[in-house]
Amino acid sequence: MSLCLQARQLACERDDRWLFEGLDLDIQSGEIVRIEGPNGSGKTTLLKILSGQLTDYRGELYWNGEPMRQAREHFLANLLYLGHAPGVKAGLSPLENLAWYQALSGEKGSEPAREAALAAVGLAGFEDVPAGQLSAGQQRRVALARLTLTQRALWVLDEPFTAIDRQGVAALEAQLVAHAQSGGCVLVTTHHALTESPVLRRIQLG
Amino acid sequence: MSLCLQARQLACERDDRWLFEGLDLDIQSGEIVRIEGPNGSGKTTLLKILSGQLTDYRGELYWNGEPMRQAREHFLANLLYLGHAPGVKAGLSPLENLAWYQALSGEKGSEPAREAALAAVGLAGFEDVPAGQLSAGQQRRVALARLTLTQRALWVLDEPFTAIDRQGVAALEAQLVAHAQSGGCVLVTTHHALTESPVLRRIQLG
Amino acid sequence: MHAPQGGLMVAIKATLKRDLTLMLRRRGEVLNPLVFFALVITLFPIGISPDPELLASIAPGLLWVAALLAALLSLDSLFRSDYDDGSLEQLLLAPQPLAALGLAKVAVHWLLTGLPLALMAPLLGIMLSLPAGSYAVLALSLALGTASLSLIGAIGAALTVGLARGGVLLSLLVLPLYIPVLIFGAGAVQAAIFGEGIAAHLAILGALLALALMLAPWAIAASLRISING
Amino acid sequence: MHAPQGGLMVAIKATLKRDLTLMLRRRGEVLNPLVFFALVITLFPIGISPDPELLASIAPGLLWVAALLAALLSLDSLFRSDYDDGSLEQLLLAPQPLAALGLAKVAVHWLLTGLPLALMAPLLGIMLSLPAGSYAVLALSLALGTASLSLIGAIGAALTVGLARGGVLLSLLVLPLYIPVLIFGAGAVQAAIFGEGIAAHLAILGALLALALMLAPWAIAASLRISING
Amino acid sequence: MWAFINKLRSPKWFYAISAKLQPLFWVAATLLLLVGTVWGLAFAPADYQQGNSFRIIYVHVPAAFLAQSIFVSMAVSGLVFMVWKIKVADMVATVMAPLGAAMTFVALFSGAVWGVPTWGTWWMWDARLTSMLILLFLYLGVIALRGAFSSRDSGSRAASVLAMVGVINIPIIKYSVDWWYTLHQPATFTITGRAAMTMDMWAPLLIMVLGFYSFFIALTLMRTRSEILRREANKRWVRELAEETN
Amino acid sequence: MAFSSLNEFFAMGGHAVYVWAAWGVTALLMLVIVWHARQERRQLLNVVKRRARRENAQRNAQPSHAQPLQEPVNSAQKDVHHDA
Ligand code: HEM
Ligand SMILES: Nc1ncnc2c1ncn2[C@@H]1O[C@H](COP(=O)(O)OP(=O)(O)OP(=O)(O)O)[C@@H](O)[C@H]1O
Ligand SMILES: Nc1ncnc2c1ncn2[C@@H]1O[C@H](COP(=O)(O)OP(=O)(O)OP(=O)(O)O)[C@@H](O)[C@H]1O
Ligand SMILES: [Mg+2]
Ligand SMILES: [Mg+2]
Repeated sequence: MSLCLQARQLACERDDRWLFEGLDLDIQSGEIVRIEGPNGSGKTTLLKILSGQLTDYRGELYWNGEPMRQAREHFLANLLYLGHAPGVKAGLSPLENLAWYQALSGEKGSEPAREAALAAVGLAGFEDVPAGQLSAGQQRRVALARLTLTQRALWVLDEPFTAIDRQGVAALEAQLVAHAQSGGCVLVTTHHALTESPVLRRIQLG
Repeated sequence: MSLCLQARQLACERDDRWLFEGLDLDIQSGEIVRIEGPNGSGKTTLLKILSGQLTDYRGELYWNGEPMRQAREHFLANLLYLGHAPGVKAGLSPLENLAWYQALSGEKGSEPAREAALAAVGLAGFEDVPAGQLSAGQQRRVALARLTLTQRALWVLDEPFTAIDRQGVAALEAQLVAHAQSGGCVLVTTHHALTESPVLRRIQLG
Repeated sequence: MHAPQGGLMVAIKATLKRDLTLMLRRRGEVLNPLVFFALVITLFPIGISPDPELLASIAPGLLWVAALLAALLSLDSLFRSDYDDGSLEQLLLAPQPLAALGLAKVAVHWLLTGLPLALMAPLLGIMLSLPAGSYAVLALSLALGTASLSLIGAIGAALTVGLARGGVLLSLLVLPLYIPVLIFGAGAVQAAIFGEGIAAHLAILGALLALALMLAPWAIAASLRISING
Repeated sequence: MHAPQGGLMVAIKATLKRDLTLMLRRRGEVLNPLVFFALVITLFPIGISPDPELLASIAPGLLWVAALLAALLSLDSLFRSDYDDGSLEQLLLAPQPLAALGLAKVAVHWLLTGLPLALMAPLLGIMLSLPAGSYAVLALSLALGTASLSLIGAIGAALTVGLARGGVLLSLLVLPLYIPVLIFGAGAVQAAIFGEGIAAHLAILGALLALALMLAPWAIAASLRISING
Repeated sequence: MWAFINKLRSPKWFYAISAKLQPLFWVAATLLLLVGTVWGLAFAPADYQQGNSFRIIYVHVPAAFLAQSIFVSMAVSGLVFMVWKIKVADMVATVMAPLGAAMTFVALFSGAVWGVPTWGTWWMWDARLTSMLILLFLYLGVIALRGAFSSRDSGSRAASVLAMVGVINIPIIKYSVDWWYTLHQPATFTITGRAAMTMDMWAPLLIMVLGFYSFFIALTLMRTRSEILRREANKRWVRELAEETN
Repeated sequence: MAFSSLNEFFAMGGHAVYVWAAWGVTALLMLVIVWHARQERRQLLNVVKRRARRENAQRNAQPSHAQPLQEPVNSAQKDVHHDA
């Protein structure tokens, strides 16, 4: 599999201030691209634009060479986005949360697969606790279990390490590298120091 | 100034599971106490108990030797708590947010002091923007400005480094050390690696 | 690399199941609109007058207005909790037509709000001495009408979901649009009381529902996209 | 080391100012309950009948119930946004009596909801052909009554603030407590229409308000503490 | 046609062209309103039934027409904005809404005042009155919704959706309200069912209607220009313009 | 002329209150609308001018490149925006 997300002359203005202007981006299979910049430099805004949630920008987006407008459906089928809010329903158990996410992409999935994914993020034993009663970090881990569970090529992750403990951070980092090496690609923002790796590329904002 | 927060035989149960049991704590002037533990080990719960927000626990709390019940008012006058939610009103500007917090402790404060505190956390120029339009990190910085602005001895901070960029983390860490060295004390949870310091003490949960 | 998959039915079914589970897990939620309905209906005799004749003459209108308000108030939470915890973002980024998923959510809302209201209304009708012979029509008109109300109201809910205090603004947006449904719904009950034909009223209620079913899902999808945008 | 400071007046003033600023900054917010009031009043003639005589006979009750609902619905947001963004936690940890700060918030709520509702009611009275001579009493009884409603309702709002969908549950908790206010409020207007004395009704409304003023702040404070514990 | 639409995309072009059109409409509005006012208030004959209270018609009817037209124009602008992403269309819709609400209020107020001498009551739940009241609420909804968003773009698109949904509903509301009224009681007063007006009464009405429409167009042009300044304040052409007018 | 004297004109055949109230409110509202539109335009032009002047000054002071603006322009705009 090979894919590529391109941005040409991207520009976004907030409050009469250009967050970025004339930004050209090429994100390819096998890469981890880290967006860097101080607070308020526009990292979240950029990720939202790239994943098609914000429309208030200038410039063009291309998915595998096609303009995003036409390729949108195909793009969404390959995208996994995790934002500041984890998207975990407090009233549902981790298992039920994952079941819904799988179904959203049109697959039924299987219970053992979901249990395995939860175990992989260290939530074995919490499968049936309502997610609202989990700690901040555990809730984010439920969301992170989707990385293991759903097969998507492009991961867009906004501060995925928030509230995750040290071992968790290390495991997640390894997972990102493995995903890139197996041909996926990752777009990530974080204020954590990431270990150097040949697949890691940085883009500086602000 | 010298103060001390003590816990004796503290225990808290959640879902038939003891988060901690028989916990004895002594927090004194001049210390930074860091609560450590993996996700879900009960750090947030402990901080909430210590700051008097949760009452569903066993054991005793003492403030300067007095039982917490009697000393509560005096305790609150010396406490600054920052939780997972920053407590920043989206509809108010950073200046207005700070003004309210100052008034809550009974002081009027002055506009230049507030502006200086905002400048100190890197928000110069954003004084009058509605806080809802700031980025995740900038909103937390508004809350952190209270550390500079209000004179409180005991700081209880739950993951204060969330969403803060690298320079910000370094500055905040220095501020915590300075506070401890000038006789205050700090109770903090974080998954960030903190630099060693003679005033830093660790308590392991879970 | 994945091509877009079918599986729309899987996604719709899962969404129906999820929303049903969430609502039923807090049994209170399902009862709340019903209790509100009953309470408002009790307020009127207290505020107006306990005279049965007077009450009977205004009962169809009161029942319909109170049911409409109960349905309206439960709408605010339709998308809000999904918005707050980030699930809505994910719903929008799902490789499925948003209009269909939105419609599934609305269907659950009607099933757990509109339908129970319609079933409960005859009971409250007794309390207001509603003349006999109109009870079935009351329930039927409410069942049909609340479906339109849920659909139209969902547009308003989608438009206001990102706003801090959507509640009352939502009422302002959708109440004017509810008026045709109210007229024909209450009209049907009154026609039944006076022994006139009710077919015309119910037919129009059906037509309104068909129109709403055709147009509302698109408006809901567009509104959700706007709200996510900020 | 700080001893507890006085400065309670500073804190109360700042809280009043903050809440006023927040509400007035979105001018819509202040208008919303008024518009809701007007809209609900419009629904009744449409649902019941446009006959002026019938409307006049039920107008006092309708106006009071609608105003009560408008005040009720605006209550849900009283503490909710503070809860969501963590300010409520901070309010509870302030070295000031919570009851006083809570009272300040309720005062702002009444000033921007109850009072405008009372002032607007006579206009809607005209539309319902409310008999002349009762307009002043309508406004006065609403002004007095909504103050009690805000105080009582704030207890419910404080109890439900931690729950995901407080809206309808809040109504359920609070409406039964509203009934005495409704009885004497609507009663005052009806007494004015029939030319009876209104002093007794208004005196009782005043007594209810005094009672609420004495007890509600403590109940609000206790409820907030429970919700935060949650 | 396409060339025209593309030109519309440029606020600068609109700013320039509206500068030329605007005075025309202001002059027309002033003249028409003056002539209509003098003729309607002083020269038109009194109505044989209603006497001089009939002169309210000269503000009532133009305002009622305008109130409805503006909502339709607003929905059309919203559609143009959503489909072709023409920002000027949204600016036009933005500035039209308050004027529409004001005209609805004028129609309601003048009608209510007129009701006292003719019907003996300020208000009755007549079909046309009720649907006018609902129109006012629709306007308020659009204005409130636009203001409630912190991002201008989202507010614009939300208001456009609501205006379009509302405009579909206006005929439905009108139809249902008519139906409802005739359901319960025969029409006691029909507004239209009166003897045809004489020319002397009718001509000033036509002039007033035209005057109100000119006023609407002139004001919309003027406020759209302001709105352009507001939204494009940091564009180079606006800055140059500011330096020129210095 | 439908009236024979000015007094008669003002009296409107007994309907003075109604006619003048309806016309008066309409006229007043339209005047306020026009006044507000002019006020708005003047204020916006001022904002634009002030901003241009300030930027010129800045450009002259440090010719390298103009600072992004964080000016009260925003709040001023918001205020104007919701009037009317
Ligand atoms: C609050 C009260 C009133 C409201 C809201 C109202 C509303 C309206 C509306 C919306 C129209 C325009 C109809 C159209 O577009 O075809 C209209 C026209 C008219 N109204 Fe009123 N009206 C009110 C009271 C009155 C009264 C009291 C009279 C006089 C008896 C009156 C006389 C007329 C006449 C003569 C027309 C023009 C005839 C026509 O074009 O159909 N209205 N009114
Ligand atoms: N409201 C609640 N009801 C029941 N159980 C709860 C509740 N809140 C937390 N818990 C449980 O208490 C445990 C500790 O939660 P807490 O939030 O204190 O963890 P934490 O150490 O702060 O974790 P993190 O590093 O993820 O923030 C969790 O396992 C959670 O399941
Ligand atoms: N809804 C909004 N309306 C107006 N301005 C906004 C909005 N959201 C963000 N901004 C502005 O855009 C800028 C960038 O915000 P963004 O959230 O993209 O920053 P970030 O790089 O993700 O920062 P952080 O590291 O703090 O998460 C901020 O300065 C903020 O003021
Ligand atoms: Mg961010
Ligand atoms: Mg925690």
